[in-house]
Amino acid sequence: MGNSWIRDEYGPEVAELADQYQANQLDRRAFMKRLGMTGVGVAAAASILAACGDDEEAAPTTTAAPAEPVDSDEAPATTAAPEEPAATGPTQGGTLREGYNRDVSKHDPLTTNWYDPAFFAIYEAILSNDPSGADVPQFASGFSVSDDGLTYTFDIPEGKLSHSGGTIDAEAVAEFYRSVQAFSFIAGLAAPVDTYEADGNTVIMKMKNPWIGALGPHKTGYWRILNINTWKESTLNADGTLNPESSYGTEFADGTGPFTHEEWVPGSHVSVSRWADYPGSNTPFFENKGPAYLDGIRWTVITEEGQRATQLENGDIDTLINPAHIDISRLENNSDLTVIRHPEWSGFHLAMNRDYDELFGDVLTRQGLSHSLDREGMVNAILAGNGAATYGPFPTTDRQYDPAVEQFNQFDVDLANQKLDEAGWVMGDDGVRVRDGHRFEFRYLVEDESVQKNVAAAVSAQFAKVGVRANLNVVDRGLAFTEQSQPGRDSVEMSLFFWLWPIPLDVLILFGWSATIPVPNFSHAVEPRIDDAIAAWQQSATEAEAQAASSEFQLAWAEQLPYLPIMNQNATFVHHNKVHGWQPFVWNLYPYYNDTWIEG
Amino acid sequence: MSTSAAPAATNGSTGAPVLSVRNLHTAVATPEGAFDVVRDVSFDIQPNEVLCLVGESGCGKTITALSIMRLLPTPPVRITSGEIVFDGSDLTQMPARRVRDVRSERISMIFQDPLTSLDPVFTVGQVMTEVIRTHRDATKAEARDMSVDILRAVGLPAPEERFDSYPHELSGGMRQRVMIATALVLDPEILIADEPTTALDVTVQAQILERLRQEQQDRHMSMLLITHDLAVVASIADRVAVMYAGEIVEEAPVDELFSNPRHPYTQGLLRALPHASRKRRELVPIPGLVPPMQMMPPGCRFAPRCPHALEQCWTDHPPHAVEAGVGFRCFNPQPF
Amino acid sequence: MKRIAARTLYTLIVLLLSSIAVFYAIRLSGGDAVSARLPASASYEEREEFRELLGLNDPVHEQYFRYMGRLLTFDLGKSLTNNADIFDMLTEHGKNSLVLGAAAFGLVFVIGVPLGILAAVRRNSWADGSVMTFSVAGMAVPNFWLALLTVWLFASTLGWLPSAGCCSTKQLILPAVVLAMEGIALTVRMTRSAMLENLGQDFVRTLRAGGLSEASIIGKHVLRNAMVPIISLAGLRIGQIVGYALVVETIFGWPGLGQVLVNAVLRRDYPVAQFFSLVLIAIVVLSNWAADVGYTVANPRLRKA
Amino acid sequence: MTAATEGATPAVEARRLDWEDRLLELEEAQHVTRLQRSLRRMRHNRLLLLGSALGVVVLAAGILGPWVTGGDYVTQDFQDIHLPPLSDGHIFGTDVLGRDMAVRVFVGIRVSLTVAAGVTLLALAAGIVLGMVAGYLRGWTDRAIGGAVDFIWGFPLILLAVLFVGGMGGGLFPVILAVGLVNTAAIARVVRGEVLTLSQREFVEAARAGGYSSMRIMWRHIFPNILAPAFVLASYYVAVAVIAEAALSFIGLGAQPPTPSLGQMVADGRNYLRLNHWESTIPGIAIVLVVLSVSLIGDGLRDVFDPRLRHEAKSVDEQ
Repeated sequence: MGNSWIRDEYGPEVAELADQYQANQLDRRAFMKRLGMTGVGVAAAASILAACGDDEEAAPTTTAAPAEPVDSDEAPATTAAPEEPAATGPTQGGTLREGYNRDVSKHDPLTTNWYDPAFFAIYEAILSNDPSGADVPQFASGFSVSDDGLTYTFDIPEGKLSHSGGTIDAEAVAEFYRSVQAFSFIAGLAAPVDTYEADGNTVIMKMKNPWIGALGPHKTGYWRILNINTWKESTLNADGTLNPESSYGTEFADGTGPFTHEEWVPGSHVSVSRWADYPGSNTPFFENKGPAYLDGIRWTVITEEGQRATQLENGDIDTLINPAHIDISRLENNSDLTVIRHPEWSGFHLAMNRDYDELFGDVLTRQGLSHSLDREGMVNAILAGNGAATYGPFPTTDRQYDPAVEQFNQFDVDLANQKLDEAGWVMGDDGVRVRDGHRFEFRYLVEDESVQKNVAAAVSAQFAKVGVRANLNVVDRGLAFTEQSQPGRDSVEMSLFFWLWPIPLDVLILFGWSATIPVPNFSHAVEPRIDDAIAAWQQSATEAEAQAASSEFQLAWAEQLPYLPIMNQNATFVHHNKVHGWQPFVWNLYPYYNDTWIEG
Repeated sequence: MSTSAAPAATNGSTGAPVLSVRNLHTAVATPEGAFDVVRDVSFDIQPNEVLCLVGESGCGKTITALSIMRLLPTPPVRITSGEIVFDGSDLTQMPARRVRDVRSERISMIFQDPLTSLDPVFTVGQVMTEVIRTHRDATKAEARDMSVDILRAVGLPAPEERFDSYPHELSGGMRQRVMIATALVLDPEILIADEPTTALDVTVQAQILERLRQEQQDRHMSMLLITHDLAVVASIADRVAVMYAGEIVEEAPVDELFSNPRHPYTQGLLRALPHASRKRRELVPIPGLVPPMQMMPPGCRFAPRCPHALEQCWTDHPPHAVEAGVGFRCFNPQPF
Repeated sequence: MKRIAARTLYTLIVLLLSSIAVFYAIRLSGGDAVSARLPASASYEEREEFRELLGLNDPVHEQYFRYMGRLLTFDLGKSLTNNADIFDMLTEHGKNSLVLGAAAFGLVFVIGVPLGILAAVRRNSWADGSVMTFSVAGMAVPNFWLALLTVWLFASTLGWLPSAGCCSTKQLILPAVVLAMEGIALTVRMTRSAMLENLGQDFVRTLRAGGLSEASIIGKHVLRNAMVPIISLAGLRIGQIVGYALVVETIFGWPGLGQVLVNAVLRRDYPVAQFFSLVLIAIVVLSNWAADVGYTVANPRLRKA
Repeated sequence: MTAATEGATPAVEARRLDWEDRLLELEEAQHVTRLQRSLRRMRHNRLLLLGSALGVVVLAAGILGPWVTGGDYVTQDFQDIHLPPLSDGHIFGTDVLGRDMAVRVFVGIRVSLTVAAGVTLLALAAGIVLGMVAGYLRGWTDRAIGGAVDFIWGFPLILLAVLFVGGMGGGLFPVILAVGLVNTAAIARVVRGEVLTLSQREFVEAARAGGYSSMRIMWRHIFPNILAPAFVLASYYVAVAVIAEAALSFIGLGAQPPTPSLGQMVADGRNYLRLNHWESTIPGIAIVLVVLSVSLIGDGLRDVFDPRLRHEAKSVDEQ
């Protein structure tokens, strides 16, 4: 194991512990305990833990070896078959057929609901994360931050074009970012950013306050650069309002990535084809600096869980994002395939609408509910071990994860009953608790997707054991949003919320903030401690400040429970061994396709 | 006297018969066992002769005719013994392929109900053409000419148009003419007509019968006419065979039968006829019912209904006796 | 002429009533595609604004008349979910559905009719027994389960056929067979009983008396008579295939009209759901009409009626 | 029969009388009521017997099964998941959450049968009323009801159910309504036809001539005569209801979890087909058995009671 930087930083003792942890000889709690004995602080311990989760972090080289994911205490060791070096060099041509587990989304960064893998082929962001998680240039050729943390400068190379032939210079990029601020529904993610201005060949981003998280949103799909002129032409009405009948992102897209939008059929597939005039990439970890090797890529939506692995095994697709949990071990035993797992990618949280304060108004009740949940049992049963129980808002792999949250929310049915009794809930004759004439019975909304339905069924059965009746109501995703996002008691009492994001704090703030009621703070929870922690985080100029704010955020969340954390699941990527250069890293949501080629 | 005696030579003709039925037994299988519906039936059809088979419904007339044509619904009905000799060969032993060559080409048959007996989804011409071309090497045009000629011959108005008509576009009488035409188009030696006029209007009945008689004479054809109507018999038959409960009880030239019936059943039938001399055309019904298949009397099958039954009639089966050229099965024939 | 006019009028009324029923039914439970169209973080006000923009807050009858007005000018509108042009969706998905539907419909008759004839001609033989057993089983096995079993056997275990997808011949086989199965089972039974009924008719005896071969009598005359009820039920078969296509297309990931419709109903994508419902209803109504015409052609007794 | 006795000897006369007695005996032996004839045909109808036997098994599973096993379909055991059938304490194994499959299948059968019963009662009641009203009143009423019935009958069932369930939200009630509506149309069509035929029959004509009111004629003369065909048809459409409920639950539009519906269990189990196919195959087999039993019974009853098919049923008996 190459944890050389840990050895350099913390000494051989810590490095050996890290090795043992990675070799699965220590579980996480034992590891954290021993780290504490060596005198390593909590924040540092978390970063070591996070580093152990990813070899790339541990060995920040630029080799394109696949990431070896972290071992949490619940997740079994993941094996990524080492990629055989191809006998010949990259070959040109072919269409990559990729299976994707969710529906595909509209290819407009500014107005899309969600972004699918095609965003990584069609568009470039200003920066990206390299395999070690470091910020590296992508569309920009370089960048710098002022010492006061208030000014970010991005160098824009000359002569960059969009797919339609439009010039993408510094002014075009700045104007694009201003449009994000004006039109993107998700602009709030970068609230501390004040202005974007062009200055010669640079884009200057001015901050309202120094903020450690400033670059984060700019690497996501929503800030991926497009030709703002063609976008405006199609998407804006004469009065500057959004035209919902725009064909941008549905019929055409105008990015700067190595592939051009070809076809988008929701519920079915997306296809892109090589942009022959792609001027090349500034991204250091891409080996291929010119146009893509592939002729095109086609992503097929495979919502039937059981079919995904089968299609890959039968050769109907070449690569796959997220097979069914149950199929992963079988795929790992297939010598034609390589499985790459990223730990605790996304998670399940239970929103409790606090406008029903007779049910969820007091913290004792919420804690009682939380203690009734056997999270580790659910990870093993529902995720087949491909995930980890969570006791706070973050996945344990996050750099800022604070293990102190684990003092809360442990599975203990006696404690659960005790807390509910204390809260004044009296067990009724029919096994349902009652308080002040209110039965503890409510509607529990869940999205129509098999894993989420299993989680919801498991949760409601466990609630039943402590005298709480949660009546499941399964609905389509879009409808679930509607029912969750109404003001006050127009929203449903309880809903399962599935969180898809690998960088939690950036976004989780939106879900626990009093400023975002009712959307997306589906719990309608006003928690002053959480609000304060968010404010502190958005003001934090250093790692230490950020860690402190983040810890407070996590502890407040774990104790006050605006949501019940349940578990996080791993992300799994599988490719056929004839596919080369297809490398999903834990820091980026999807693989890039610049280096991808197909043998034979 | 043996029951398998040959029928008497009952008319003047000395030539060989065109068709000879000998001791025919035809049985139906039921859950209670097999029963003879035609029992020990024998008769000859002479060239150029009209033989009428008479009897009440269910007496086995139609089954006899279908046995000759080998058109029995098998299973459950099948020939159990006997022979049907036509042109030197036994039709009962003939392979199905050769029977098909005989049908229509040499022995034709027409049926009772002209509405249901014609294929509703093909035109008159399509079926006639197919029948002709199955047996003869004819072009479609030739077959059409043949068909139109015969349709005209049987008295169908506007035969060219009718050729392209569907059965439902024709009246009952026209349909029966079509059936006759189809049966005659190949100039068969024998025509079997199973109650050809029962389903028709009274006015049409006479026309059809006249047409049949005409054709039979013109073509020097033999005809087996099945009917329950003695008036029809009187108007057309040369010879008559009377059937009762699956057996032929009396066989005689038509005049002899009407003037001097031997068998009590025949006498009963004749008494049941409306008579011009009687004032109110009153009918004298034959008392009793035909015995059910399961309970055929061991002796004479007519004994339970016979006013002249003897002790012997209840115990012994009467053989086929011949007296003055008339065959009958009766121990105690009475003068009429 | 009168009959055709009455029939057309009836069809129009059916379509009109359907459009109203469908329009209201889809809106009954509330909710709309706006949530799917806007990001999770969109505010309540932003959602309302968007709804206002799309006219979704107007009274339903106003929305209905506006929609029908546009429909009459062949302006099919666009999807709420993805803004796709509904006409384009129709051509794209309609083509796929047509291929699948035609394949299934073809299988129903190519397999069902000969098996039914076989069973009728060899009545009470082992062949009849196996065909009828197959037919009973074919009707008792729900098609979604059959779909799973065939995928499990032919795709997962044997690896002979792809488990899903569109639109190669190999990918067509499983969904077409599954979609056709119940129709085959029913057609077998119907063909058998129609053949038996006609084999017992008097005209068969007449044809036999005419010396025709059994091949011609059964293969031509009896079959043609038996086709009358079979054709008249073919229209209902189409209706059934259209209905089951909703399930089968979803399972096999076949991007046809059924899949689009199910997704649109679930997402509350009103323009898509109502238009595609109407399309499917129109297909059913028209196929019933076509069956009626076919029935008339096959049955000369009705031709001049 | 006395006409034939003139001049007969006493011995012959005795034989004749004896013969007549035997004839009467035979006739009496053969004289059976319609019901007896139907029952006899039922006994001879092997499919009906098979269906009834199967129906008893299915009913027992749906009624006694939950009762014997306690019917707790919610309890889960995360330690014992995906157990194959015949495991300790779980004869049908367990599912992804470690729930007992046997209990879930039994309760699922009960759900299936409940939906089928609801659909059938609805369809029978509404179908008979609509059919009778249309068939008896004729005119505009008939045309309006007939048009509506034709419209619904030609509508693809699954599409109608998808719209209904989509409109009313998931659950069993909209499924019952949607399927019930289609089956109502099927029954109303037949009832209407029967009423039209019956209205021409002598006894109705006579009743009408006798000045009885329409209500009385409908109730006393027509209603009893359409019950049999309506019930036979309804039994035939029970299978349709079972399959439709299963299909809708399969695509997530029927019963809500954790209420076990067989279609939903097949859907849940499909992800584990390769690991433990029983989770999908056992509920699938249960659906087939339920459908098979009700459709065999329905087919059998139709053979027995439907006069148009009597001919065929009879000749099958003769073989």
